[in-house]
Amino acid sequence: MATAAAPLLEVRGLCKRFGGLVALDRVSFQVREGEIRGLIGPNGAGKSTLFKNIAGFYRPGAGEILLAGRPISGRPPYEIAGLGVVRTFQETTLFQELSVMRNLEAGCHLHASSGLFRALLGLDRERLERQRQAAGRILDFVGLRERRAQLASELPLGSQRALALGIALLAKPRLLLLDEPFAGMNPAETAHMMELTRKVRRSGITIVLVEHNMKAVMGLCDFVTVLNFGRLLAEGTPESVRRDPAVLEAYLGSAAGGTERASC
Amino acid sequence: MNRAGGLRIGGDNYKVEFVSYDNEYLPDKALQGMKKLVGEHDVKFVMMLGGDTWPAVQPFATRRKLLTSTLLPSDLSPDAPYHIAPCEVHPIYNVTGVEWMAQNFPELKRAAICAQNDSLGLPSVATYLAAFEAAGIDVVDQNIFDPSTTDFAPVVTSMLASGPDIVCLDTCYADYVNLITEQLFHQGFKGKIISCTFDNYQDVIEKTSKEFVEGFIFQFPDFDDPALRQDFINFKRPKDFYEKFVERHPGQWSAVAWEYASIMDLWKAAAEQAASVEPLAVLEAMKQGGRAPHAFGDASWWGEELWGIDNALVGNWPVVTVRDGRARIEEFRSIPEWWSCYKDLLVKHMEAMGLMHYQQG
Amino acid sequence: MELVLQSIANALVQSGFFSLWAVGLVLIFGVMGIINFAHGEMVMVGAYTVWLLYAGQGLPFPLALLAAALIVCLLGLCMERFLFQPFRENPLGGLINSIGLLFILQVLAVQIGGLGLMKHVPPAFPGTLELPFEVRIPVQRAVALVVSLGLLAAVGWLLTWTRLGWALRAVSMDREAAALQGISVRRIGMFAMGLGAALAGTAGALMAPLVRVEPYMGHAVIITAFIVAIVGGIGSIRGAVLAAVLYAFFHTFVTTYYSGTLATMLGLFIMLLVLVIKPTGLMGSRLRE
Amino acid sequence: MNSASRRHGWWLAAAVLLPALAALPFFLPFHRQDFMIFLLLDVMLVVSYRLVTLSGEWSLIHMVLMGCGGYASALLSKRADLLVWLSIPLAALLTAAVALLLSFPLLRMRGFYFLIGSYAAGEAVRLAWKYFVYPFGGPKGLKLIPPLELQLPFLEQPLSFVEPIPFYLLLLVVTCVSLLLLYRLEHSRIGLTLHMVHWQPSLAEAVGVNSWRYRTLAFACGAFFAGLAGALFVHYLGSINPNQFAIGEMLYILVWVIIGGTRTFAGPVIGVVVLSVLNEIFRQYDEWRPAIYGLILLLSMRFLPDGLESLPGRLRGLWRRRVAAAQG
Repeated sequence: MATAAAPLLEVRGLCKRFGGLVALDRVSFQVREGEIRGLIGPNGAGKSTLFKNIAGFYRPGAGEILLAGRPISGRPPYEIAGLGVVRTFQETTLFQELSVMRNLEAGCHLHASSGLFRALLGLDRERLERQRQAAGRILDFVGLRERRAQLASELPLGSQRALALGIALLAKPRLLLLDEPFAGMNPAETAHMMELTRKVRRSGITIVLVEHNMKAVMGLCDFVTVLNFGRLLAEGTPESVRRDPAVLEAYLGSAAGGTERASC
Repeated sequence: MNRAGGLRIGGDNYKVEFVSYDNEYLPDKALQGMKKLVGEHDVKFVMMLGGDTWPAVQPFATRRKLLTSTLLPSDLSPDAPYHIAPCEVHPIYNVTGVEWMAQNFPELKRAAICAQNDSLGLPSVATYLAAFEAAGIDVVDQNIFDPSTTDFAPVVTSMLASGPDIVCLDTCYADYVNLITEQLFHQGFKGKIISCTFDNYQDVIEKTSKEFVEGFIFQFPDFDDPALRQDFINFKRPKDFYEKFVERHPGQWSAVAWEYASIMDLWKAAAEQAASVEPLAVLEAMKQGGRAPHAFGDASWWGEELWGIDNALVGNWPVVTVRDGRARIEEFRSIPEWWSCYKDLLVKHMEAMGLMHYQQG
Repeated sequence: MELVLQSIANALVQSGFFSLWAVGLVLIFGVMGIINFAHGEMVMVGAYTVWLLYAGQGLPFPLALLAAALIVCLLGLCMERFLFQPFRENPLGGLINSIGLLFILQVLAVQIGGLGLMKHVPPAFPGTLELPFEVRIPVQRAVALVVSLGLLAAVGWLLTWTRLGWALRAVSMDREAAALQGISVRRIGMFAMGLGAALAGTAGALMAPLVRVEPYMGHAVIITAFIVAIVGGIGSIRGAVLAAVLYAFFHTFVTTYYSGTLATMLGLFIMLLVLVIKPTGLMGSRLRE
Repeated sequence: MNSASRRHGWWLAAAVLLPALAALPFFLPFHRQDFMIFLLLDVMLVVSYRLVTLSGEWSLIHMVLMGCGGYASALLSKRADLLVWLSIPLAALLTAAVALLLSFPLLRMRGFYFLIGSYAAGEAVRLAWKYFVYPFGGPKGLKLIPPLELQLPFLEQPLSFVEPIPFYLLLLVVTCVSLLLLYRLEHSRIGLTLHMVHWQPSLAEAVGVNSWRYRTLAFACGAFFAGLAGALFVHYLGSINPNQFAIGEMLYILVWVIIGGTRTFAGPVIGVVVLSVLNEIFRQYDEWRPAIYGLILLLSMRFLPDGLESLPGRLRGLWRRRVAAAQG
C-alpha cells in the first residue's frame, strides 16, 4: 500500500557540502505524480545544487533521493535519465550547427541500444524509422514543424527553449526537471512556454522547475517549495507561500526584483 | 676517388656517381629509399649503416641480387648472401682492446660496464663480457640505461660503487662516452677506461684534464696516425684523407668517418678486377680466395659460426690509446686469433643475450 | 653510506634542472591554459645560444647566460603574440602551433650547428667540489644548482609578494573574473610567457656545458617536464617543484640501484597512476580542460 | 532529396576512383608502388584517428596502437605459427582489447589530461617493447615475420603479398572496406551520439547517454583499424621495432589530420594525400621537411583553421563575392 501511494519523487534529509560551504542542509520534500512543482529561493539558496543532486550530476553527501519509492541517489546521470528523470539546462543546450530535426533525432538515443554491428550493417533501419516518427511527433508537440529545417542557432530564444524541451521529452521522462525555463523571455514567449509546460503535464509527465520569474511560477505551479541558505524554508500552494512571513522576510526583496526584471 | 681518375674498367675510365637517400632510420623509409635508388638511379652497390632498417630491406635486396654493405654485422644472415660487412665487424673487434689491456695491465681485475639499451649497445655487452671472461677479469657491475638519458651522474655513481679498476663504456654513442667520461673524472675515478669509440676526445680533454684521459683505451684511430703508414695498411693516403676530412668538417671526425671510403676502395678494386660493376661479378671478385684487402691489412671472409654466413671481413684491428693528448695506435691485434681461442665464450654470452642468428627474430 | 650521499648530491642537481624545466611549462599552462609542446625546444635554443656566444664567440659565460635568457624570452613573447594570442578561444590551436614551431626550431638548429656529435661547450667553472664522505659535485653543476634555486626563489617571491604576481595568480584562477578586476589578461599572458620562456632559456644555458647539446635535446626535456608537471598538479608552481624533487630522487636512486631503463619506465607509470588516481596532481586543486 | 543526389555523387566518384586506384600501380615504376602502399596505410591511420577525435579527445597513442597490431600479428604468426590470414584480424581485435583495457585509466581523463595521459601510456608501452626482449625482441624488435601468402589453384607458386602489386590491391580492398565501415559508423546513430558527447556532454548525460561507453567505443574502434593497419604493415615489411612508433611519427598523424581538417570524413584523407604527395615532390629538400611541415601547420592554423577540406567552399565564397562586386 505504501509503495502504491509513494510519491513520484521523494527527497529525504539531503545534505551537500563544498569544502566548508554547506550548500544543502537536510532538505526533505515530496512531489506527487502529475504535479507541477516550483522550486524558488534567492540566488545561492541551493536550488541548482538540489537539481544536480537529483539528476545525478552531483553525488549527495547524505540523505536519500527516491523515485517512486526506489533510491536513485549516487547513480550516474545517464542511469537516472534511464529511470525517467530528465533535466534541461539553464543555458540553452542545443546542437547549434544542426537543424531542428537533427537535434531531435540526436535526442532519440536513450531508448536504443548502441549495437555497433547493427549500426555498421544498417540493421537498425526499422528502429531509426521509429525514432524518426517519434521525433516527428515531438516536433508537432512543441510546435516547431515549420521550422524543422532551420539551424538551431537561427531560432529565436523561445523556440530554442521549446526545442530543448523537445529533446528532453524524447528521452521519455516520468519526471522532468526544468532549470529556469523562462529566463530572458519576453511576455509572449513566457506565455507560450507556460502553455507548453501545461501541455507536457497533461501528457502525464511530472514537472519540477527552478525559476526566478514569480509570475510564471505562481501561474503555473500547483505547489511551491522555498529554499534559503540550503534549507527548506516553506512549502505550500503559491498563495500560502506568498503570504508566509518567513518567505516574505528572507526572499521578497529579491523576488520582487525578479518579477520586475521579468516584466521589462 | 673520381679525381684520381675514377673507375678503370677495360682500359676506360668511368666516373662513379654517388646518390644518397636519408632513411631517417625507419624501416619503411629505408625500403622506399632502396627501391628508389635501384629504380631511379640503377645503383650497383648500396652502403648502409644497417641495424634496425635492414630487415625491411633484406627481402627486396636479396631478390634483386643487390650488393649491399653494412657496418653492423648482426644484419648478416644466410638468407642474405649479397649483404656484406666489409669494414667494421662490430662489436667483435672490441676483444682486441680488452686483450691488449689484460696483457699490459695484468693487475686490473674488476670491471664495471654500462651501455645504452639498443641494438648497438646490447651485442657489444655480450662481446665485452666474453672478452673480460677470456682475460680473467671479473665484471662487477652492469648498468643498462635508456637512450633518452640526459644526466649520467647516477649511472657513474652506480658503477663506481662496486669499486672497479676498469670502467668499460661499451659501444655507447660518442656523446655518452663524452659525458660519462666527464662524470668519471668529477667523481674521482682513478682506474682505466676502455671503450669502443672515443670520438671527440679533444673536447673531453678540455672538460677534464689531459692526465685523466691519458691511457684511455679504444678502437678507432685518427688517420694521421704514423702506424697507418705501414706497408700492410690498405687504406690509401690516410693522412691526406684525415686532413681533408677535418678541414671540411671541423670537429666531426668520428669512428665511422673513414669507413665508407674504405668500403668504396674495396669495391673499386673488386670492380676493376672483375671488369664489371654488376653486383654478382663484383662480389665474386671480392670474395675470391676467401681473402680481401681490408683497410687495416689483408683479411679473410668469416662469420659462419656467428651469423651463418662468411660475409664479414675480419683481420687485424688496431688498439688505440690516448697518448699525450693524441689518439695513437698501440698495436694491431688479430681478431681471428682471439676467436680461435675463445669462441665458446663469445657464443655463450651471445646466446645468453639471445643474439645468435638462430635465436633472432 | 657514500653511495647514498653521492646519490643525494646527484639527485639535488637533477631536482634543480627538473624544476626549472617544469616551472616554465606550468607557468605558461597555468596562466594561459596552453600546453607548450615547444618548451623543450626553448631549452634547446638557450643551450645553442650559449654554444654560439660562449663556446663560439668567447663571450663570458654569465653574459652568454643572460643573452640566452633574453633571446628565449623574446622568442616566447613572439610565440605568445603570434601563435597563442590569436587562438585564445581554441586551446588546441595553441598546442598545434607549438608543435609547428617545434619542427621549425629543430630544423633551424640542424641548419646552424649540423647533426653529428654534440656541440662542445667547455665548462665555465672547471673543477670539482670535494665534500665530506667522498661526495663530489662538479663546480659547474653546483653553480647551476645555486642559480636554479635562486631563480626559483625569485619566481616564488614574485608570485607571492608582488602585485604582478597577484595579477598572475588571479588570471590563472579565473580569467574572466580577473578581467573584471581590471587586470589586462593580454599583458599578463605576455608576462607569463616571457617569464616561462626566460626560465626555459636559462635552464638550457646552464645545462649547456653539462649535457648533450644537439637539435633534438628538447625531447627528453619535454617528457620530464610533463611528468613533473602532471605529478605536481598542472598549474601549481609549488607542486611542480615538489614533484621535480621527488622525481629527481626517484629517478636517481632507481638508476643507481637498478637500471636507467627501469627508472624511465617506472617514471611514466607513476605519472599514469597519478593521472588516474588524482588527476589534479599532488598540489593542484582545479581541473582545467 | 539533396542527400540522395549527394549519395549518388559519392557512388559515382567511387565507381570512377576505385578502378583508377586499382589500376594505378600497373602504370607506376616499381619504386613508386611502395609510396602508394604506405599512403594507403596512412589513410587508414588518419581516418581511424578521426573516429577518436569525434568523441572530442585528441590522443597521442594512436601510433603505438598501430604498433600493438603489428607486434600482435607478428607474434601470433611467428611464435604461435598462426596462419597470417587469421593473425591479422586477430591482431586488430587484440589491439581493440588493449585499447579497451587502456581506456579504464585513460578515459577517466578529458582534454589536456587525456592528451598527456595517452602520450605517457604510449611511451610506457613502447618502453615495455624495448625492455622485454622476450617476446618483443627488445630494441631490435622482430624480424623474419612470415608474409601473407595465398595458394591459388591456377598458380604453381603461392601468391606472395610481399610483392608490391598484390599487397597494394589487397590493401586497397581492406582500406576501402575500413573506410566504408568507418563512414557508416560516423553517419549512424553512434556517430551522432559521439557528436553529442563531444559538443554537449551534459545534455547527452541528461537524456541518458552513457558518454564513457561511447568514448570507449570510439577509442576501441579507432584502435581496431589502427591495429589492422599495423598488422598489414608488419607482414609487408617483415620486421618491426619500437622506434617506428615514436612520438615523432604520431605528430605527423596529428599534422595530417589538422591540415586536412576534422569536420568532415574526407578532411584527414585530403590532408594525408596532399602532404604525402608534396613530400615526394620536395624529396630533395629533405632536411627542411619538418620545418616545411611546421610552417604549413602554422599557416593553415592561421588562414585555414578548418583545414584543406574547407578550401573549395572558401574559394566558392570568394568567387561569389567577386561576382557580386562586379555586378554591384
